[in-house]
Amino acid sequence: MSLGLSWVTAWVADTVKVVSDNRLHLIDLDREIGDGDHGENLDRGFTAVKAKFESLPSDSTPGEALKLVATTLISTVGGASGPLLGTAYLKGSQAIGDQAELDSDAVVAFLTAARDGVVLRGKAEVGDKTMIDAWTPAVDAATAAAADGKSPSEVLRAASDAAAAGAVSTEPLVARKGRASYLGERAVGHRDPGAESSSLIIAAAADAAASQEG
Amino acid sequence: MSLGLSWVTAWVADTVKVVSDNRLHLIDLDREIGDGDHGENLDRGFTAVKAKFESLPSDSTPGEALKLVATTLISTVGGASGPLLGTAYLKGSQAIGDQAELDSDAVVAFLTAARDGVVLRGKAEVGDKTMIDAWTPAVDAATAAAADGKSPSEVLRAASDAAAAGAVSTEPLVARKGRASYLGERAVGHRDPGAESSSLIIAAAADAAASQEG
Amino acid sequence: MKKLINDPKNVVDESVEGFGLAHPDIVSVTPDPLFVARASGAVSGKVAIVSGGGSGHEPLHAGFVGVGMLSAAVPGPVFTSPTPDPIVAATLAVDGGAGVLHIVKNYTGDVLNFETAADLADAEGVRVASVVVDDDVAVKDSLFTAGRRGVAGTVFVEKVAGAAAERGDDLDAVVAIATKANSVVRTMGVALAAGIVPHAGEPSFVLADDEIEIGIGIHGEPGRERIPLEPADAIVDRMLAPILEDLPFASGDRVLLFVNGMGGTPLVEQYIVYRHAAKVLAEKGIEVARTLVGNFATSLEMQGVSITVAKLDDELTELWDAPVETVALRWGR
Amino acid sequence: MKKLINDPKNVVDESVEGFGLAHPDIVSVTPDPLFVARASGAVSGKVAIVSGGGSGHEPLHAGFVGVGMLSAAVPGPVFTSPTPDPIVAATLAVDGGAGVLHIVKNYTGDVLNFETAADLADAEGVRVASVVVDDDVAVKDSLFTAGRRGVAGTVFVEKVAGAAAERGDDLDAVVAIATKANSVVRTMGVALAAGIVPHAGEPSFVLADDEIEIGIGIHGEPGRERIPLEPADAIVDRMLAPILEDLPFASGDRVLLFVNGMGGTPLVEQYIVYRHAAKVLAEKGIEVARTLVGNFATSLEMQGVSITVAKLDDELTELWDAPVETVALRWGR
Ligand SMILES: Nc1ncnc2c1ncn2[C@@H]1O[C@H](COP(=O)(O)OP(=O)(O)O)[C@@H](O)[C@H]1O
Ligand SMILES: Nc1ncnc2c1ncn2[C@@H]1O[C@H](COP(=O)(O)OP(=O)(O)O)[C@@H](O)[C@H]1O
Ligand SMILES: [Mg+2]
Ligand SMILES: [Mg+2]
Ligand SMILES: [Mg+2]
Ligand SMILES: [Mg+2]
Repeated sequence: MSLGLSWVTAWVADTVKVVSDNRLHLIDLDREIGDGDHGENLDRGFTAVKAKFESLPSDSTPGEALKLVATTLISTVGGASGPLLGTAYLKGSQAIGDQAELDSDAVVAFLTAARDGVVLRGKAEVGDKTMIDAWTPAVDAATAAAADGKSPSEVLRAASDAAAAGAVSTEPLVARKGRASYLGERAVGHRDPGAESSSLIIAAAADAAASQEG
Repeated sequence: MSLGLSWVTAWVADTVKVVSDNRLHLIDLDREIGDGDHGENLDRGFTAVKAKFESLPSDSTPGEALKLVATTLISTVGGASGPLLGTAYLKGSQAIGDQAELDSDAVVAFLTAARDGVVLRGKAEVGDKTMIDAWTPAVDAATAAAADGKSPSEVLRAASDAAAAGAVSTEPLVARKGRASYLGERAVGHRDPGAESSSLIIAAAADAAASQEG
Repeated sequence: MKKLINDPKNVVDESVEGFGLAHPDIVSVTPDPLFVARASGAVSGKVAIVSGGGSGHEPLHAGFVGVGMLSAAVPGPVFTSPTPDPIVAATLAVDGGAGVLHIVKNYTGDVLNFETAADLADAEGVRVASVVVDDDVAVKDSLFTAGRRGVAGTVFVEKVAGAAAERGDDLDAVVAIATKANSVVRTMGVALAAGIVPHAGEPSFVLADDEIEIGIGIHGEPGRERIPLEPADAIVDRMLAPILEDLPFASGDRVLLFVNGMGGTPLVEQYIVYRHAAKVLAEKGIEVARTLVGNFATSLEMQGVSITVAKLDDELTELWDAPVETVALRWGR
Repeated sequence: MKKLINDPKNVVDESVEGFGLAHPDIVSVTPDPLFVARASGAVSGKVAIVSGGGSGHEPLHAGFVGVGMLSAAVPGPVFTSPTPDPIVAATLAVDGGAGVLHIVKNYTGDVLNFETAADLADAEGVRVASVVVDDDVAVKDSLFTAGRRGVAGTVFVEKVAGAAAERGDDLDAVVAIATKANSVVRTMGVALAAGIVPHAGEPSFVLADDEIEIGIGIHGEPGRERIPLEPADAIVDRMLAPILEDLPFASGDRVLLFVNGMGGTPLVEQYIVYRHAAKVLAEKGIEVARTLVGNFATSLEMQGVSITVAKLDDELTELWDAPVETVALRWGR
């Protein structure tokens, strides 16, 4: 089965909840190697997205809905993560065009374009201790799953598992991008807050897709 | 007997010593109801006077010598006490003119003009909790002693005793002049540092006169 | 105490030396006796204006030396009046033959040393007049005190007197302007934390974490009352009330509203204070015609602000607006 | 935490509102989305310049809005980059048809939000160029960091770029000037005590009574090294060495020497720092041709200073000297 607008709205609702539930957790992670505002920033952003979605036209395409997420994050989050995540949603939404239903290839196209958008803006590579350490494994796993003929929901679950592992993988790293890069060796031993939040967001996408199937 | 230049130089030497010995005592008094610099100010001033006196011409009149004290205090002490004490010496020196030897009347004239100089500058009255509370009783006692036909040395001893009592008399007062006046009731119970130092200086004058006789 | 200084006893000399090195186009520093004069020297035929006092209030007064404001400033030791010698030297150096006005903040030490200096300069044939600034409404002006202190309002008096001298007013006229300016200016200060005098090494007073001191001067002297910390708007209300009652200021008045940082309070907070003060005045029908916000009469790194309100007439407005070219105030040129 | 504020979350809005109320002759404030533009509005045919970033660095940037410098400033939350919306709004508001230069301090958040804003403004048909300032020699510029931070040198870049725009340079020429200015300016900071972010309520870092942090930025980020307190002259030596080596500056160079207070350090100390810095440069044969001393790029009430040295050629000198009329810098008019 494919994923339509109802998946997007479910994803957004799940994300609002998971970000709010993890607000303090993300703040704590950011306090250790950044400036302690990441949870606050995302919570502010997704609260704004939730409000925007209340007046989303019911005949919107998934792409239109995801573009609304993009523009809202960009105009409310600020800091480094706002433009990065906003660009992810923006480029992802452009990649799926006006399709009303997304198949596995469309899901992969979305994730790939989203990741490429973050790289375009932030120039980070895997291993730089950023959200890319969650996104790139997610894209790779999704691509492989789609090539194996998996359903959109299975593709997102594969992405989500890989993103979670990717977030954990940032712990031993020295940061080469963002505020944490000024810390040098002192960043070692701490999980990157942006990788953690991206992993939570991708997990929410998988959860929402699973609930669509059930 | 009368008092000449050697009395002035002895007085200055005694004052230098007594001010230096009481530097911390005066600082403590000023810390309680002022800004804690009175001992420092006077010590700086009389140290400078001492240096100036090393090149005092030996044919100076007492008036010339006392004028040198005045100008040196004025140009080195600063704060409130510098111009006040400096003016005291200045007006006192003018009152005795070019007399080579000072009799009891000249001593009274010196003290009176000195006190008037402080009043001229500072506008304080007895009871305002200032150095005037030492000077005015000293002048009154000296005037009475001279009228009784006492020697210059006896006149200064009377002045000194009265000044000491005057300094003590400031303790229960609320201040109406100087920095301590901002404290209102909080100044009660503390001796005025300027009254204390003036009493010490007048005592040094009496001691120097006594040593001249001996 | 952590400070960017070398030997505490050289703080003033070194700082003023640095000031002279930094601004040779505007000022020249004479090291002994220490004073700061305009780089251009005495101006023949114009009244000169000299101010000074203890150091630690920068940019007051050296930062106001320059065309259109002070002719010279005499910095004493930190929070201690200078002796008459440097005041006399400055007075003689800047006299242009039309006499010299001393602008003196009302503290016993300052008043006495300037008075003595005036006598001495007078003896040298320079005509000297003095105006004592006492704008601080926190101190009761009565027989029971040394009178109101001179605080941030001094900046206003120095600016308008300087402009009057610049346009060629004679000494009596400049005195009249300075006197009028002092008569229409009122100030009230608040401290959140005291500064530290370098040679003392300890704060002049200690406030608890939730205490502020209302009615503070610029030497860390005790204020009117110590109260619990309140929102900025409430503090501003407390400060403005005695100012407005005092003159009194009334609906229809045009004023200068001057929020002065004490040194350690960021501009962000000063503008929050300004915002509410401006609103209160507007509600009362008092028109804010001119504005000054920033660190102008400081108390080392004291945290706090003062609010100054000065009633403007056409002449004072014109003199405030006149060109000025000093390190700390500069406009019109 | 004691601060003259009302609700911590209204600090920026109220402060900028106060700023607008205080200086209506120079700036106008648009509250939502929040930006500060010149009172005179867009200037037809001239390049406009927009800067911005987190608040808490006042007078940077709003204090530099005015003729001869910035066209608009966009203040974010304290120490947090603004989102693109107000940057776009400011960009569209000040565009006079000749394009807009964004001057951005090098922090990931600032760079990204300005980049996004530039794209969006571009989509609205406004030509936007960006110059990123990265003058802080304390951070290693390498593959292993987000690159040098933009700190006090930003004031220099904004001033000369503003002057270039004012004289009518086209967008490419203004970009070239700003790029050149950034390439010749170097800064190093020291902190004695951190400031307190209003919504955090605690200092960003804590230094012991005898410790200072060398190489600090303007957000209370960690510096290069934490060392025991030393005399001011020794600290200045430590700060100047990496600056002078870096460009490198050499005998015969003419420079701007800019001592910047971080907010909580009195001018007395800033001039003690200036004095020694000037002497060191003189000894090395480097001529201090221009000077700036004061609180220009602050970090709330952080105690500390930064030293900035910029190598001047004739053109940069002329642009530095050009008239400017902003709240924080004003000369020549
Ligand atoms: N150049 C970059 N590329 C990708 N991600 C980045 C980059 N710079 C920072 N990030 C991500 O942004 C996160 C921090 O976001 P946030 O705290 O909201 O912003 P800020 O650092 O401005 O306070 C980091 O944990 C990191 O994952
Ligand atoms: N108006 C005045 N008349 C007489 N004496 C005064 C007056 N004002 C202050 N004093 C004296 O000066 C003393 C303080 O001197 P000092 O501490 O040296 O100066 P400052 O108060 O400027 O620090 C006071 O204790 C008081 O005796
Ligand atoms: Mg952060
Ligand atoms: Mg004293
Ligand atoms: Mg004193
Ligand atoms: Mg941040």
